[in-house]
Amino acid sequence: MKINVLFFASFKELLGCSSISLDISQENATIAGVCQSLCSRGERWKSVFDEPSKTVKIALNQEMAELDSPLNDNDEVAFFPPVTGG
Amino acid sequence: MKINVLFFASFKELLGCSSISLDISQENATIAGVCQSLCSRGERWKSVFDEPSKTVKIALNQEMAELDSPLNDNDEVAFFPPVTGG
Amino acid sequence: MMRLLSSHLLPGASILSIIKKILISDTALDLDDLNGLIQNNAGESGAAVIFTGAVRVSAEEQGLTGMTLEHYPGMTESQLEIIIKKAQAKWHLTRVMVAHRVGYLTPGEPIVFVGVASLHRKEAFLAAEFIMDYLKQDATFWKKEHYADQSHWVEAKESDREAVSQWDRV
Amino acid sequence: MMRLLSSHLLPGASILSIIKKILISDTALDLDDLNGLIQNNAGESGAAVIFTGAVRVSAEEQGLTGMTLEHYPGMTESQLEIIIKKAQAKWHLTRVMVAHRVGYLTPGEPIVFVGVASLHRKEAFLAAEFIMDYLKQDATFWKKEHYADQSHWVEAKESDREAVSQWDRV
Repeated sequence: MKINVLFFASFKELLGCSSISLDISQENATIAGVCQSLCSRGERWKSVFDEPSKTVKIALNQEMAELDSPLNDNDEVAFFPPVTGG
Repeated sequence: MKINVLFFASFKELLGCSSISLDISQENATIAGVCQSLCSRGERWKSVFDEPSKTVKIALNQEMAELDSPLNDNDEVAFFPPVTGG
Repeated sequence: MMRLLSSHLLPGASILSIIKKILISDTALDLDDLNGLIQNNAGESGAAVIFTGAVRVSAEEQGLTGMTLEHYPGMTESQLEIIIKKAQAKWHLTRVMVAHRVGYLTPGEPIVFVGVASLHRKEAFLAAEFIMDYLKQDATFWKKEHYADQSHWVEAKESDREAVSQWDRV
Repeated sequence: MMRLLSSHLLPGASILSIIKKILISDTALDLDDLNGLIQNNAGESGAAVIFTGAVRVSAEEQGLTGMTLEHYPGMTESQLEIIIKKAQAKWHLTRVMVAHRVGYLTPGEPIVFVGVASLHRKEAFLAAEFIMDYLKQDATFWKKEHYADQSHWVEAKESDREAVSQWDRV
């Protein structure tokens, strides 16, 4: 299934990437599966997505989500640091 | 001694008077003495100043004061209801 | 006639210059001017909180045609000075502006403006609310409400006395 | 470009028409306009509280040349909607306006505007502070500070998490 992945703020800068389209197999269809897939892209990616810490915030279809949240085709997953607006 | 007495808001209206200059004897030189003197001016005055209730607020020289506050020549005494600004 | 009763800009403090103003006015409060004094602070403050109270016409005041605000000239200003000093002793405030209307007001017109600027938002919120609560209890203003067929002086509210007693805990 | 994301005026409620607006803007916030929307309420509200946060240059930020604000379009707006709804469930608010800058800002420029109008001042103070606290924790904005020789992303503050946890008690 196709998952659209977004990166914001320091993650976008660190990874040099603001969005990416991933193909995820049915058995890997959780946010943890997305993280695993991202790790294969290199050391920088691994530093963020291999056992992501509490400072990696996750949204699924624009609502806050967890590593074990299940995914459906065409879902939007976003990774970002804790927010600092206002 | 000469005491300048001011009335505000509902008191000013009830008494039909915004300020009055009183001559107070040395032995009557407290705010209670002023109240006593004011009572002699008629029934309406008596209704306010004969045993003034908690809703009669008193200021002496523009600071909050009590019935037993002592007075000096040329002091300014004000009587008013609880404030309702803002 | 707008009378500025106290205004001082400490020249020594370049970033944290303290501006403090009290205004009692018998003409309409110019909210744009007052807002600007607190909000346009050139980055020295970061946080600003403004309270405005206006002549209200809700269910309770149906048919209100206007309001007269009376005050005790001299005492009002010194009471407001004391309130602002108390707030400044509790929180670091870079700007404070308190303005209050007197005279005849129509529904919707602003009665009171309390604006504070500070480095941090919590201080700004607390200080603005503190100043309003004490103004309601201590500043020598009185309101008279006018309706088509009658007028009456507004009575002081118990809730306003309770609001002030909360601050003992802060 | 100023985008008004939601704005509804309920026609049934003649006195207590509810106005609610969210604005994310990549150009300067027009504070006069925003203030007016909350403060000029024709007597329907009585009390209004406005918070503004600006790019600060105090001791901590000496040498700051500017700031970049990034956000997550779509999610930001829905998070703000949720926050405003939570506030409206707690307090009776007649007007709510939340505006936030994105893009490049210079010192002194406003970043955020939160304005609420209500019948009573306590509700207005609580609601404005509540919305600011939750905006700080939940709205998907990120700040990057620029200095002459370096730039860095601002780190989230523990104090902002604590601010939100207080509201469980209200």
